[in-house]
Amino acid sequence: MMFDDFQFSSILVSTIRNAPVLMFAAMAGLFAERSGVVDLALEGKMLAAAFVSAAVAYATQNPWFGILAGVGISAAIALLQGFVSITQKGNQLVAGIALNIALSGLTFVLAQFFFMQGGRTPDLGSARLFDIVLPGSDAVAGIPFLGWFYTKLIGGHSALVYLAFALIPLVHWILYHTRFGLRLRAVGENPHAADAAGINVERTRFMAMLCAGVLCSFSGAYLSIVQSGFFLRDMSAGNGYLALTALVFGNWRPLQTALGCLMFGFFAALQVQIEGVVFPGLGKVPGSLIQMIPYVVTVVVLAGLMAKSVAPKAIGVPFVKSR
Amino acid sequence: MQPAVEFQHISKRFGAVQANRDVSFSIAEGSIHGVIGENGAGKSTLMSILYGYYRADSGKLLINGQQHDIRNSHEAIDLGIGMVHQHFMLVENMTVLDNVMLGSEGGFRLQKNRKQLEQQLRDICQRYSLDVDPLDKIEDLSVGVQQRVEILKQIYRSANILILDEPTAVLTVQETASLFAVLRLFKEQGKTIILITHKLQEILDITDEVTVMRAGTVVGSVQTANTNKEQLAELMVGRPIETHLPRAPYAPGETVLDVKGLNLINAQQVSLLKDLNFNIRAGEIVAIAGVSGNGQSELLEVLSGMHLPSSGTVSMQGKPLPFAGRKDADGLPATFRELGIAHVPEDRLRDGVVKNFSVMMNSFLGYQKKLGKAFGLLDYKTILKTCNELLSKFDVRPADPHLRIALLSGGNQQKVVMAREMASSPKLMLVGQPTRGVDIGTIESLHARLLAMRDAGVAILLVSVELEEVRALADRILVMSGGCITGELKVEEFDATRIGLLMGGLHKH
Amino acid sequence: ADPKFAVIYDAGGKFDKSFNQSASEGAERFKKETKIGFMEVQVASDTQTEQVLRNLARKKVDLIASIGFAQAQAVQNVAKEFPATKFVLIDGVAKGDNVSSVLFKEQEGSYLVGVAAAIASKSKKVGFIGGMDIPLIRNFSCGYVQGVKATDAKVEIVQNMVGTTTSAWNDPAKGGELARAQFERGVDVIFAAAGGSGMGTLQAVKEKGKLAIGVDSNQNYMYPGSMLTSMVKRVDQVIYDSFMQMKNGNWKAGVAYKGLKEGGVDWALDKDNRSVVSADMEKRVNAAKQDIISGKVKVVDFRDANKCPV
Amino acid sequence: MNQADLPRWATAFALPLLNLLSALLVAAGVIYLLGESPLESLGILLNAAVFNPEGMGYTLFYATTFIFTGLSVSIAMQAGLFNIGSEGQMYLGGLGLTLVLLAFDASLPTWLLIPLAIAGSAIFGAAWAFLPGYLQAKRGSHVVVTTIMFNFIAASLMNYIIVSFLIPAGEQNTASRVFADSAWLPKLNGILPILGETPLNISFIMALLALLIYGIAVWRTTWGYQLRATGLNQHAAHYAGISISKTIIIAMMISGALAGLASVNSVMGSTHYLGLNFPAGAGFIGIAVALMGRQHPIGILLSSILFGALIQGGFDLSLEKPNIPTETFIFIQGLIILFCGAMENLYAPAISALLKRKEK
Ligand SMILES: Nc1ncnc2c1ncn2[C@@H]1O[C@H](COP(=O)(O)OP(=O)(O)OP(=O)(O)O)[C@@H](O)[C@H]1O
Ligand SMILES: Nc1ncnc2c1ncn2[C@@H]1O[C@H](COP(=O)(O)OP(=O)(O)OP(=O)(O)O)[C@@H](O)[C@H]1O
Ligand SMILES: [Mg+2]
Ligand SMILES: [Mg+2]
Repeated sequence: MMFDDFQFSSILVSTIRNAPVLMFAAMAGLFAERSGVVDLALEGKMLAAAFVSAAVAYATQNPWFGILAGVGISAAIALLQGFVSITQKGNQLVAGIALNIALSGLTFVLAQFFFMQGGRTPDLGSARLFDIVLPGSDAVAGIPFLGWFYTKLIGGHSALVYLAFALIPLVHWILYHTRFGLRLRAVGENPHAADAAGINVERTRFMAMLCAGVLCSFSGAYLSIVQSGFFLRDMSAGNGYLALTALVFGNWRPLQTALGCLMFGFFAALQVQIEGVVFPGLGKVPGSLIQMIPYVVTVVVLAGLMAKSVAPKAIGVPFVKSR
Repeated sequence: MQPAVEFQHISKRFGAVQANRDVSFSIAEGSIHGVIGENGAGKSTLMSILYGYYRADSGKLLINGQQHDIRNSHEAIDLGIGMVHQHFMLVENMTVLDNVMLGSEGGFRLQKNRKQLEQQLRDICQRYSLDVDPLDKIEDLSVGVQQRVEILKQIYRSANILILDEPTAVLTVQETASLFAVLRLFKEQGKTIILITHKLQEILDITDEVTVMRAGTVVGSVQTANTNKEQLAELMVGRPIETHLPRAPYAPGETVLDVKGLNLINAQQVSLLKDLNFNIRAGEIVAIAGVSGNGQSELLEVLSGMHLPSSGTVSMQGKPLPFAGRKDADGLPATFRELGIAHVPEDRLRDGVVKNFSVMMNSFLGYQKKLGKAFGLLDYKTILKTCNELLSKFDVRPADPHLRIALLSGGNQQKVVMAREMASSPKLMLVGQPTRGVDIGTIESLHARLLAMRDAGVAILLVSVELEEVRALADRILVMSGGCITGELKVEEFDATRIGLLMGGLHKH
Repeated sequence: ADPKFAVIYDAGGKFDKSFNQSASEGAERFKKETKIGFMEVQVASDTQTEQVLRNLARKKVDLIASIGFAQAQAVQNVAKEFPATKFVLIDGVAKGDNVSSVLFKEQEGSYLVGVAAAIASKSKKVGFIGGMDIPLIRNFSCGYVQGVKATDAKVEIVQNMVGTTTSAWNDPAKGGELARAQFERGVDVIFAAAGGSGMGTLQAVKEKGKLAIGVDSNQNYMYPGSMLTSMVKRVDQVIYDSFMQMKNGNWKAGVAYKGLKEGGVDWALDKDNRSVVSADMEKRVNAAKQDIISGKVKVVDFRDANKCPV
Repeated sequence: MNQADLPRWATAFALPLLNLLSALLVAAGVIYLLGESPLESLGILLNAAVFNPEGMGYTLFYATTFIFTGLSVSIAMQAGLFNIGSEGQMYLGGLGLTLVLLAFDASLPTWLLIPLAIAGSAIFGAAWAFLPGYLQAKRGSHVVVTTIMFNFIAASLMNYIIVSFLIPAGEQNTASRVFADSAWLPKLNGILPILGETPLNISFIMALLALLIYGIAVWRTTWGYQLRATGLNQHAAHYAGISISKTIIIAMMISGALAGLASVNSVMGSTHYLGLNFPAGAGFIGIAVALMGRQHPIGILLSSILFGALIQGGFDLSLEKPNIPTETFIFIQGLIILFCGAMENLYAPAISALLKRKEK
């Protein structure tokens, strides 16, 4: 294969398809972590939502019911996580990892119990979420660039993709221009100050966890009822951790975090494209080395450009009214 | 007239510590009421109960004659109670505006309210002569200004009962004066103010009535007009306080520390220390006076090895300190300690102690290398013995070496740090704000120890914002302003007005 | 008494829609026909394999089927300790007088589906998606490439692997994404040898109305109309036969290579892909099959020299 | 109401026990829903993992690996670092010892070969942890993120190395060749025949030794004091003359070395070859072990054994009860970590109230 086979347009489209999984999860993490609760359980919530969404969508043959059920379960788990790390003041890292492990096992066991297909749900078939074709797509499809731009790049994705991108300004607005956002940030930065200002720290954190649960569920639903069309064990495949990385990378700010997600999506797409490409001088780089690209880039970027990321100050610390 | 606040038989205990025991007294409406007492007497605890931060184990709380069970600060705020805490309760990475707004935003969307509030704050600042820009970020502000933000918050929320827990501990004389001006305005408006302070002069200056606490109980309430410093001090401590400490005549030895052309420029290219030149001789106390934030902290950090200077030389007993050829100060303080430099840091909670270590584990922080035996094993038996000696010598309460140091009151933590640094028998002692937030009984004993060290021939550099302290301890006084030394005088020439001018930066070289 | 049987699946698990599943189907067929049951278990690590093997041997199981090359070493160790127990190992070779090692000539079946792909492709670009970059998968891809090139040297092949950890077999989202990326590059027929991740590929292919080739078991039924064919690897048959031989007392140890000739691999043609396989294609693929069986065409095994000739 | 009010026996034994029971109760519910008897299952599990000596041998064999990964995570935590990279460090540690063995197993005598291989695993593990440590210390890059990335990178790198260089020609298995007998770690069943055919080997003794050294180093030495001070308050540590970056880098390298040592048990003690993905999640279980064991040597030992028993017993149970897939035990592991590691105070109020009532 030649170097000219390398298609930039396809990389961009692929980036847009890859990013939502990370974007939902990263925004979920953003709510939790800006409120001071480390959310290592993104992975677990994603899996749970992916399973429940797929199972319910299959049972009802309606993707929207699936998404709704996914929201419910993910929110419930987030509240449980809240109970452990806010009410019980338990170690938030432990809570997160424990939930990930437990849900990785439980989703398999349940999927196996109900469907008997080795921890897989049946194919959703028509109960998958359809791709939206923008009005007038046929008309512009033939036009060079514009056609591609309108029908492939910004059009032809599922509703969840648009929701993911719409979240960026929305989360920004909530965080910086609403009462909830102000309180959320205060609680994550200095809960004692917030408490002294008459804010119920625990309630605010619970609200944040609820947001995190809801957002994270879309990530799971996207995996199972948009990208794959069924649930498979451990299908989150580390995306929850990658989303956290994007969050750190984006300094816990919505716009930068979304950029981080897009960057990961981009490198994943790039990696697919350069597999098997003959580089002048280098020859064919082995696939397993190309798989490293997104991770190496992250490390390099973290070490170089964005060395100083500043976490919310109270992150990981349960709020205890004491010295 | 009905009292604004009435405490009835309030008790509160933390584990083994009875912080408040059957506390009863009342505060008249529209008055300024002082509360004093030694470190750990239970003042902050009592006020925290009033503000809903803690809940009393037993007892009643009456606000304007009505019994209330205040479960959280939200309910306290609803009752018109406001509190300015000992440690500021501000969100550092937010603006003044957002901090004031927090908790009383007036609606879900902030945009419109932000505009309104900004104007309102500018008006308030003008009316009360508070110099604060609502759009500044807290982390960029000096402590004095942060204090004003706390006040601003209370004005905005129109608190009727205002609790101030040691508001003046970090303020300069001028700042204190302007704070008091505001408090007097409040009083004119009929607000009730509760003021906790360790500075008896302030009690005399501004309060109407004062309640004295000791070991969790109230030992008495008196009308301010009918009392004086000595009487209050005796009530507090249970014995008369010596205000004039004896000291040997000034007879300095050879030069211990010699600073030449010292400069410090930070990453933002701001010059924090400008061409400093001074020396300290054995057996003298040199005090640096100045408004905090004028380079004193940085000077201490450089001299203790925590920070590298940009240029200049510092010699210790004739030998230059090993700044040269280093990229950062990582690990440097250890070298400095070996050279005989001890350091009591200004911010003890941040730098001076590891909060989650026990008192014993903190009692050798910085000197851990000295204690390692074979294979670096620590000799806990000796450590414990030494620690117990220090605790009893410095009268740390409670004298429990295994207690987590965070559970000691601020004053007692300070005693532990002082004890540790003094015990290292240094040649040069750097002391930052040694008595900040410390009660007068303790101040007396700490001062006595510093003077004894001086008499024993140790060179001491004291940084303090308290002019009283500077006067009581120093042999020579350097005044700093804007990173420069703006003047030097002997203690005999002490003149508060002149020092005030020098601190303001009106220097003549 | 009836002999006792057991199947040990590797990390992919019984329901991998791939060779583990195929093994389980063979055992089930045996069970249905003979009413003789079997034990089954899935292992997570190489240490566990040995533990289970020993455990089963102690329980006096007569024939243990170990699925997957990762069990080779463990089978060899335990077979030595329990000479009375028989073992059948799929995809790997273990020494021992009581071990039957069965290897498949995946390259031959892959060659056939390569031929089909080259004929079916309109864009003259075909794709391959593997789970992990390991010799077994490279053997699939290498046979496939040989078939494609032999049919039409101008057809290009785009290849991708899903990942480098075990989750590479369980990442349908990535499997689908790789497929879509290959479409963008003009590919219109994809051969997926990626376990569970391949499900995502087949799905994406169905969506975009392109053609996919299944692997291991006959996957044509999954998306009739968009499945060009499947490269079947008859693990089920091997297990079934082996169990039967055991029952009938004519079980034999040794190493067996199962290619087209032995019926170990094949391409699948049934009602589900009838509509997409033209008569010409059927003829040419079957001709290629005959050539391989007769030895006229020799398909290179990647593993012989860890090298692919094209 | 907090732990401080409770006597030591309550916080050290009663609370963890109650939490463990709660986790098992939830697990019992799930097993019941799957259609099996929880009590019978527990019996099978205990028998397979504890009462049966060979089962116990396997339990301890798995525990050995977890002790090392648990120590790896713990030592980093003492310095305030959350090392998620033990998995990758263990993987690389396996490469280190394999390279030594592939090069020398034919030429060197056992007494030299084995220590050399062990050193190889520690060195490779430490080297793999060095960069995240260095970047954290000097560039402030979050060690959590970099170690996660390094896990992925390790997986890719090892895949490349094993597949391209280590598989012997003509072999199917994605693994190196089997090492010569001289490189096999002596098994403990030589001394204790009751253990039967378990792979439990001398690295278990090494693990116990490591626990002891860890305990002494962290709590009894100057170095440990400096490590903990850095972990608890970096400002104070700097003030105390402790070199923060040195402490962080060394802590990470020791952490990596310990993770690397975890590979000794699996590779030299059991499989005798380097297989693809051989750590199989042991690095992540190390996180759970460290958290549940509160970074205390005894805690680490006990929780390692608990996880070893779950793996061993669960495995046997699912063989006997086809309705209970092995994944059930992944779920139970999670539950136990959740209850014992994150909700340690769940029953504190109840116990406290009980004690108060008794006093009166
Ligand atoms: N949350 C707590 N947990 C345990 N002990 C506490 C707690 N808060 C206060 N104490 C203890 O209660 C006693 C009273 O503390 P408090 O802070 O009220 O004293 P204070 O009079 O404000 O002292 P200071 O003048 O130093 O500010 C002290 O012995 C202190 O150690
Ligand atoms: N008097 C002593 N004699 C011997 N060893 C001691 C002594 N005091 C403390 N230690 C050792 O030092 C360790 C830490 O002591 P320290 O007082 O710092 O406890 P800590 O930091 O509060 O620890 P923890 O987190 O376990 O509560 C103790 O667990 C013990 O092993
Ligand atoms: Mg106080
Ligand atoms: Mg105080």
